[in-house]
Amino acid sequence: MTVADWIAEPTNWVYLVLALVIAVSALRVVTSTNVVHAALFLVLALAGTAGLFLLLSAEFVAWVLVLVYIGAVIVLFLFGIMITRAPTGPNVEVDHQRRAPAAMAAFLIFIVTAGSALTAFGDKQISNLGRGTSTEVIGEQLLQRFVIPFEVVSFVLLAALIGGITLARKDATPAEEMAREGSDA
Amino acid sequence: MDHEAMMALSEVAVSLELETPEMTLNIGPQHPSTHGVLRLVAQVDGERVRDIKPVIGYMHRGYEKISEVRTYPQITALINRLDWVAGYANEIPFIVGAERLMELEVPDRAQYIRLILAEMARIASHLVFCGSYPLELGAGTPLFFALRERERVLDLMESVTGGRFHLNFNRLGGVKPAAGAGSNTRKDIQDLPKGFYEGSREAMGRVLAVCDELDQLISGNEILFARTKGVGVMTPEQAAAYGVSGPNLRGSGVAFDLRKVEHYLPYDKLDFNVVTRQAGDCFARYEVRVDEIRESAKMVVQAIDSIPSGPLQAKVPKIIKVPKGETYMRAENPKGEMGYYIVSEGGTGPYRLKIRTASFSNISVLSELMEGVLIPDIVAIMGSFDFVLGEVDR
Amino acid sequence: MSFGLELAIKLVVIAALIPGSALVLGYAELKISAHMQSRIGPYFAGGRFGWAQLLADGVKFIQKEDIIPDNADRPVFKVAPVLVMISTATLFVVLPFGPGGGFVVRDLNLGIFYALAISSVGTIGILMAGWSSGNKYSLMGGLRAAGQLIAYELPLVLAVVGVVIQAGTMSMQGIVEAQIAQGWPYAFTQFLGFFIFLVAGLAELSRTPFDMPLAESELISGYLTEYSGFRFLFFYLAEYASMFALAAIAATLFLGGYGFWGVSASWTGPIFFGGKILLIGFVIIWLRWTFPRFREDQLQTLAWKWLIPLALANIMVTAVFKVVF
Amino acid sequence: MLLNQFLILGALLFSLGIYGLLVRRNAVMVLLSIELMLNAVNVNLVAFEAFLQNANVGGQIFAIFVITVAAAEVGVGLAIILMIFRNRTSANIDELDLMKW
Amino acid sequence: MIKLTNFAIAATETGRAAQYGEGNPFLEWAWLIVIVPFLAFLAIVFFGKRLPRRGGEIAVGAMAFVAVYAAVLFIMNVTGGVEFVGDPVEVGKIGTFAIEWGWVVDGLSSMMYLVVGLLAFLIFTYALGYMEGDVRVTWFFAAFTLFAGSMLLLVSAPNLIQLIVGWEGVGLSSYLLIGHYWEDKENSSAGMKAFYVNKVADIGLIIGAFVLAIPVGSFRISDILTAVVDNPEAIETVAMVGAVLLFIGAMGKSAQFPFHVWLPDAMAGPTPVSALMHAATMVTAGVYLVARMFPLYAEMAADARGLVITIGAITLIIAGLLAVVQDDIKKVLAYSTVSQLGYMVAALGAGAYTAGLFHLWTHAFFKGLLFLGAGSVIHSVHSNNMSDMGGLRKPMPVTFSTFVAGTLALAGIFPLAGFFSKDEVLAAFNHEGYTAVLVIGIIGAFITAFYMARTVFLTFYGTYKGHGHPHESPKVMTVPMMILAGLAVVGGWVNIPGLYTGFTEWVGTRAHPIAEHHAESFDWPVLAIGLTAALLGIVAGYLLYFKDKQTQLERDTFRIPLLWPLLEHKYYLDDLYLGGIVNPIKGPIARFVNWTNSYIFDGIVNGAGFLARAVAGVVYGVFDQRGIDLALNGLAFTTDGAGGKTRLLQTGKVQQYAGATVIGAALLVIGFVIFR
Amino acid sequence: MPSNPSDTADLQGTLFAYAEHVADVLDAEPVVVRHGTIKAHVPRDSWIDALTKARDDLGLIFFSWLSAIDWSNKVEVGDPPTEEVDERFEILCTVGDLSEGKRITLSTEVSKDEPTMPSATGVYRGANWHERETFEMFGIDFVGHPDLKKLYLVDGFEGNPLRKSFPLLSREVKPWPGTVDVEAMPSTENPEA
Repeated sequence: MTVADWIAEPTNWVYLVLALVIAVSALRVVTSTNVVHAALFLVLALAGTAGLFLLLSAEFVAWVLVLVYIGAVIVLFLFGIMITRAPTGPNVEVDHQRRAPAAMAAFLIFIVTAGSALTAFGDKQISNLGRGTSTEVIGEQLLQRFVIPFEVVSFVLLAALIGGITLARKDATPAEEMAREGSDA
Repeated sequence: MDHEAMMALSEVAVSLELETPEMTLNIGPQHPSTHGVLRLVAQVDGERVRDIKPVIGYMHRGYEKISEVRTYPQITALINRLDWVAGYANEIPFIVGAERLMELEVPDRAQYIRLILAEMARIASHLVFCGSYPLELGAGTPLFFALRERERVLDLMESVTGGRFHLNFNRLGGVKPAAGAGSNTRKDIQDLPKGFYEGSREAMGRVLAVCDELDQLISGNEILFARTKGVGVMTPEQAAAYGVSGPNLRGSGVAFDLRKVEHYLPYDKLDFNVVTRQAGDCFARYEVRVDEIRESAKMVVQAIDSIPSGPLQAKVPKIIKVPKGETYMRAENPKGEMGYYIVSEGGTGPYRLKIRTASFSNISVLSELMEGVLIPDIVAIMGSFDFVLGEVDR
Repeated sequence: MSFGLELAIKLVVIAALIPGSALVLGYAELKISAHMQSRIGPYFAGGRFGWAQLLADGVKFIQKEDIIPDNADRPVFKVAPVLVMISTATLFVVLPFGPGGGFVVRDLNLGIFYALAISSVGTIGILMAGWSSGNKYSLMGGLRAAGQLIAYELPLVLAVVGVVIQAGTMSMQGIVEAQIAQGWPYAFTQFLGFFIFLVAGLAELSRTPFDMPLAESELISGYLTEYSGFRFLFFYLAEYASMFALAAIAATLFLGGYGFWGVSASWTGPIFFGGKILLIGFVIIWLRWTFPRFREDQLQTLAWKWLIPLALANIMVTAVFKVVF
Repeated sequence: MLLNQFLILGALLFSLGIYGLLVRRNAVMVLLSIELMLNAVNVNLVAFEAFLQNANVGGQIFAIFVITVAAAEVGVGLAIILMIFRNRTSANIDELDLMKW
Repeated sequence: MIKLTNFAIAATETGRAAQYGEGNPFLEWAWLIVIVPFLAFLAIVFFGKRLPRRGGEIAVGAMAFVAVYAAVLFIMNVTGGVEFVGDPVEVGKIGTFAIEWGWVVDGLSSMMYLVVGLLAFLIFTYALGYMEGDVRVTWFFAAFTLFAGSMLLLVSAPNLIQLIVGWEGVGLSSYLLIGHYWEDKENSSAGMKAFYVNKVADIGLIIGAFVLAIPVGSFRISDILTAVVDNPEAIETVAMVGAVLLFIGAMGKSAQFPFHVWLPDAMAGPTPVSALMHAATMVTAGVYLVARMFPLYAEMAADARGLVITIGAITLIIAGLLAVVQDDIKKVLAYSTVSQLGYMVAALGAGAYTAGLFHLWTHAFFKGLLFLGAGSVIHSVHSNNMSDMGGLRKPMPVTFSTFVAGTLALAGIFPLAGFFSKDEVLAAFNHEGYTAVLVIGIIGAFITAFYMARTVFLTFYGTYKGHGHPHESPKVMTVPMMILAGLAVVGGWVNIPGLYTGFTEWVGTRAHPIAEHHAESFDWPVLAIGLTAALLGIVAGYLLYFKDKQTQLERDTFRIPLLWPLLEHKYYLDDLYLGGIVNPIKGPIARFVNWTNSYIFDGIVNGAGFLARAVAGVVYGVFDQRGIDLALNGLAFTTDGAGGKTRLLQTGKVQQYAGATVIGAALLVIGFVIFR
Repeated sequence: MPSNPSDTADLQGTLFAYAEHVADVLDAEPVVVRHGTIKAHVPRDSWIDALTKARDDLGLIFFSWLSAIDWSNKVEVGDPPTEEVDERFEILCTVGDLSEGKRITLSTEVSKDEPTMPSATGVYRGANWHERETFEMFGIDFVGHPDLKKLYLVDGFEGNPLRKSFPLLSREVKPWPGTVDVEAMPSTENPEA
């Protein structure tokens, strides 16, 4: 497949735009110096990903991504950031000094994964996308073939719920807290 | 409060506050629910209030000092501005106190007129509360219902005195004669305007009706219960220790009303109940006020029915000099006990005038009640005390 | 008519409908609240009945100076109202105003799911607004809003699940058609779901009695405190437009949408639909001017202890009925 | 569309996530990077699903699982961060080295 | 010998009409007996707190239902004989083994239903009064109901799995109840002890169940027993092992030596718990198990019976001796229970099926009664110790009279219940030729009478030594005691050799491959000796604890030099367990870890350091003067640096670890690609 | 008491009887009844003692107010006293009951040279703000007050406004025009007024 062929496909234009958005915002997620900005860029990256999923006619997953990821997870993130009042100013050092080794490791991973993908799949095409995946099929498969993982995931969620509450809840009364702070100081 | 807190207020920058887990929240002095320029400095942990300090003084006008260079009639005009929601009621204890020093005998008719106006002022004040308190809790409509009837009451007061808020209608030894009235007027002719009795009866009927409307609209509302019942509970002991008086005190179950015990206007000739509620919470204070409106409306009608005719003014010299002496006179005002300690050295003005206002004592208890509540409860508790900053700061 | 042209026309109509619906509901709110409070309400603007009041307000908002606080995080501050507006506007895509392809921009297979997913994005805009204003009241308002919206998204979604189970489809038109085929709207069978949907919807709209994020007597105006001018106008429009959208979704899901006791002619569709939307809009306004607001913890209690269990029970019962009958 | 164009995007996202994971000091930002990596996985799963056109749509279903688990992970992760923050008034991950020698 | 065609076999042999119960609604619905307590448990847990008696009424109601239903079943059994197995419900499968839930109504189980239901009802009623005002009364009744329900589940089991489930349920709820007052460390550790000891024994039960079930191919007791009778060679090889293992389980629950140590400690629980545990539920489970599997012991594993009877005899005597030295009134009764269980187990071991069960039956009544009486006393004087009691005859007449009735019944005085059952056990020993055991049994009878007399005299006679004013307990407590006292008197009259032997038939409808000897009349010599021993015991108690005023004050002036300390320390068994088993295991592990740490690891490190220093010293000495400082320092620097750097690898920083992992993984993949 | 003295002969009687009771309980000297107000003088040293007795023995649990009077012959504002007075601060505190409307005003004196008082916050918690106000207005130091700082005035404010020696500054610049009621308006000398 030549580049010209590739360009000729209109969906690839859409892909290109989305991929650009995703890549740039992902880059900003890991480079932005402000936590809130990083989280908001993640929203953008996720929204782009949802677009990709629509492109791959995985509608249900796309909207699940929006509903759960953007609607809940990121909100939770922002909530957590604002509640902990973690340093959000731009002057705060949010990165280590060891950027170079980290970048090297990341690059290595990229080479490995991208390289293996390239060697393994060459120019395999994704085609026959017209049909889309009906939600019915997903529902049926979810509750038949994949019912065990489904249950496992629900238990994980339940455990996470309980664990989250247990961890985050404050047990000490203000007086006790005061005493603790005093002894720390 | 101090310079630092002011700085903190101006530095709304969230980022600078981030290192502390607790946040200082400045409520006021410019805030919709502080009834003026009260400022609350709250240490909050999320929505939970750890510590709260009321800061006052933003409209301190030095009335006590000014009074030392004023004559008694001038002071009467001045003190109308203390509790501006019920301006007329502020005059009563001062005037009565000064009359006691002068040992003046005030004509009965003047006393009745004072009583009618004082009760109307109470109705007007309580109606403002009954409208604005739900508003602070988020319900906008009752305000309009309450203010609609308050207008009627204010109209009546205007027809008698010519003023709506700051009436300045009392004179030492009586009340101001209506324009053109002589000293010996007959009932229904000159001293009170034409149609005042009928108008009052009708207005009081409407006031009673609006109380029922308020009950239907808001007093039985589950959300109002949830917001006010059990919130900001004040014990009678707390109330007494802080000098909390008036409807707030009666909301804590103490049946104490200066109108019954202080013998300053012909209240003993009227039939009325002292309204109390046992709970001591915000809802009790609200309910007490609604019921007091009813009682006052009935009192106005009774007073109109039994008002004697006669002179409006005792004989007083042209330049009033109050004999040497001291007295403390207090009265049951809409906000609670208002009193004046008048020290006279025989001059045209007092040597020293101590103004004891209800709101000042009433809000001093706030920081004790608000410890550990949620931010919305601050508004609920603060609103339920029905204070006016003009009284607090004087 | 070509596909592209049709789509363009639809989009234009929708683009006009968004501010239009906001104006209609906003005006209705002004007038209804006024009459509930023994007032007349807007009277002069536009000559009669003050019909142009909101237009005049809009012009005023646009003319106002655009103030951005010094402490604000400028880009976030600017994007927030746009994001809220987008999440509201995209809701209109799936609203079915009538039967067939002509009365809906795009009848998605996952219509209602799409609507719920998209509407949850607005939360982020609100959090952004609250955080970026650089004001404690705004931040608290934003946090309250986020906590509230997360808490009430669950009962909202769960209430919809009952309808989806009964209709067997997530397509908005499909749900309406299922109600028309059944003969009576789902409000009769899914009355519990309808109730939960309305309550949770009120909370999602942050309207009284769930307006704690804005609570002017506590938090001044919450996350809106620092907004003025046309940015405030965006929030304002978005509020009424999403009120319209929510009423429309409720009408679609529970009141039979464009159908009326089995009638589903294409030209009557928008009329019935509009009528039902206005009916629900009236209820929302009515509640707004009647109730005080809850406290934050009471709100969470209501959601977690009452609405969610009720909604789950509703789903169970519905599913059982679906399987049995 | 090529399969690889999605896979390479996924790889890019994943390695950016790795970079963030390694380089961030703030624990919340580390979590954000992990989300990025999980999202890369989702891209791959859905792309493979579209490529294979399998009848049991396992790719999409597992993408949903990943999203769900990510939600759980964020919940617990944030709770932990909240607790750490409370105890140490810092959310910096490199100050959490109690486990060193 | 009749072939076992079903789990339950025809009862024709007993001369009564077989009633298979098909279609009889009472039998078809007998599962209610098991389910109702569990439903009551749930109801108490969820709604108990809101009720006026905090959930006690639900418990009592449920038990009343069980008691009435059990009585109906029992009467059906008495009048017509009942053999019924409910259609099992398949719950799951382990391989080819079906896990089922079913219920059995036959002679044995209907007797047990009645015992459990009736005693539970009476004791629950009693507990309403006893537990009033307790902080966790709701939870108490919940666990109590669970206790009774588990026992019923166990009794109703037609297969070993269900039996094990009920068995463990009983263990769990006993743990909960013994540790009811968990605020005291002692009480909660008593609960733990009971649990642990039982768990150790349960291992035997569970392995035994599988050992038996695997060759047979089914967990159904009927299948196993059928195989025992029909097809002995199939399980010949495992029968002995299985029987012994099952018996180990039974030893744990029935507190047989050497597993008896938990039972006295279990007195830490509230008295109603002790009463129910000793009278009807927990400790009888082991006896029930042996009885249920009796064909196995009778036919296949006759050698195992030797073990059973030995254990029973040992338990009988040592527990009886221990009871003599106890000061805690409940512990006296507890050891007494252990001793009586020894009788039952020994009787079963001797092949006297009916005698063992008969003793279980009578024992349930009088031991329940004695515990309730003890509870009443404790409730009144607020102490468990007899040294704080005395002279309670006057203030607590009802308690006194009922307690004396129970004492006489336990001592085996004619014509109370214990007389008949103990006599039958002793007669069985005699008949089967276990003379040694017979002698032990007679000595045991003497000891039993002696310590019970001691208890009565110390508690109810003499002068009051406690604080406060003792008072009679409320009606809700005394009425159950009176009912039980009546039963303790008449309970033995159902099996009088020569006159009326109905009990033999009632429980004997099931396992009839056993050719059991039934005496036509009393075994007069044994009877005479046994009764004499009991009377002598009472007389001895009278002399020592009533006549001798000194003992009234000082208690136990007679102390046999060697035996006494042995008994005071409970034969040093607890010490043995702690010192011989727990600590030796605990200690070495700890020591080994410590040793490894301090010698091996430290040694390596220190050795390396020492070596490095030595080398450095040599190097320094030899080369330093030569002026090769540069090289030397370089070397030292490198060593130090390498060590320091290596140490730095463990930074505790997650991200560095993660980075290393990532790079390592990437390198591994690259390596695979290159070198593949 | 109504301003008509004739109505209230028996009221006066009860008032005097109560005043005697107060004098007994508080050990106060003198106790005067004037114009319906009972005023009991107590020495400064037994101030807290008297307040405690008033609260506990007389049952006057309601704390109404606390303030002071600056008795001075040289005044910057208003009229001086008609007679010569001792230079002193008089501390006043009114407490009452919550059933019959009884109230007394306690009074004590404190010298101007060393204006310190024991704080009444230990007896009546509500005295807190009143004492703060008196502190800033008169400069009287309340020993033992938990939080004695300015209540109304800004931090940098100097002087004690309610002292008679404190001039009313605006009046210095421009006399109050309302005095025309009493004496001639000095308009000729000050045309801007």
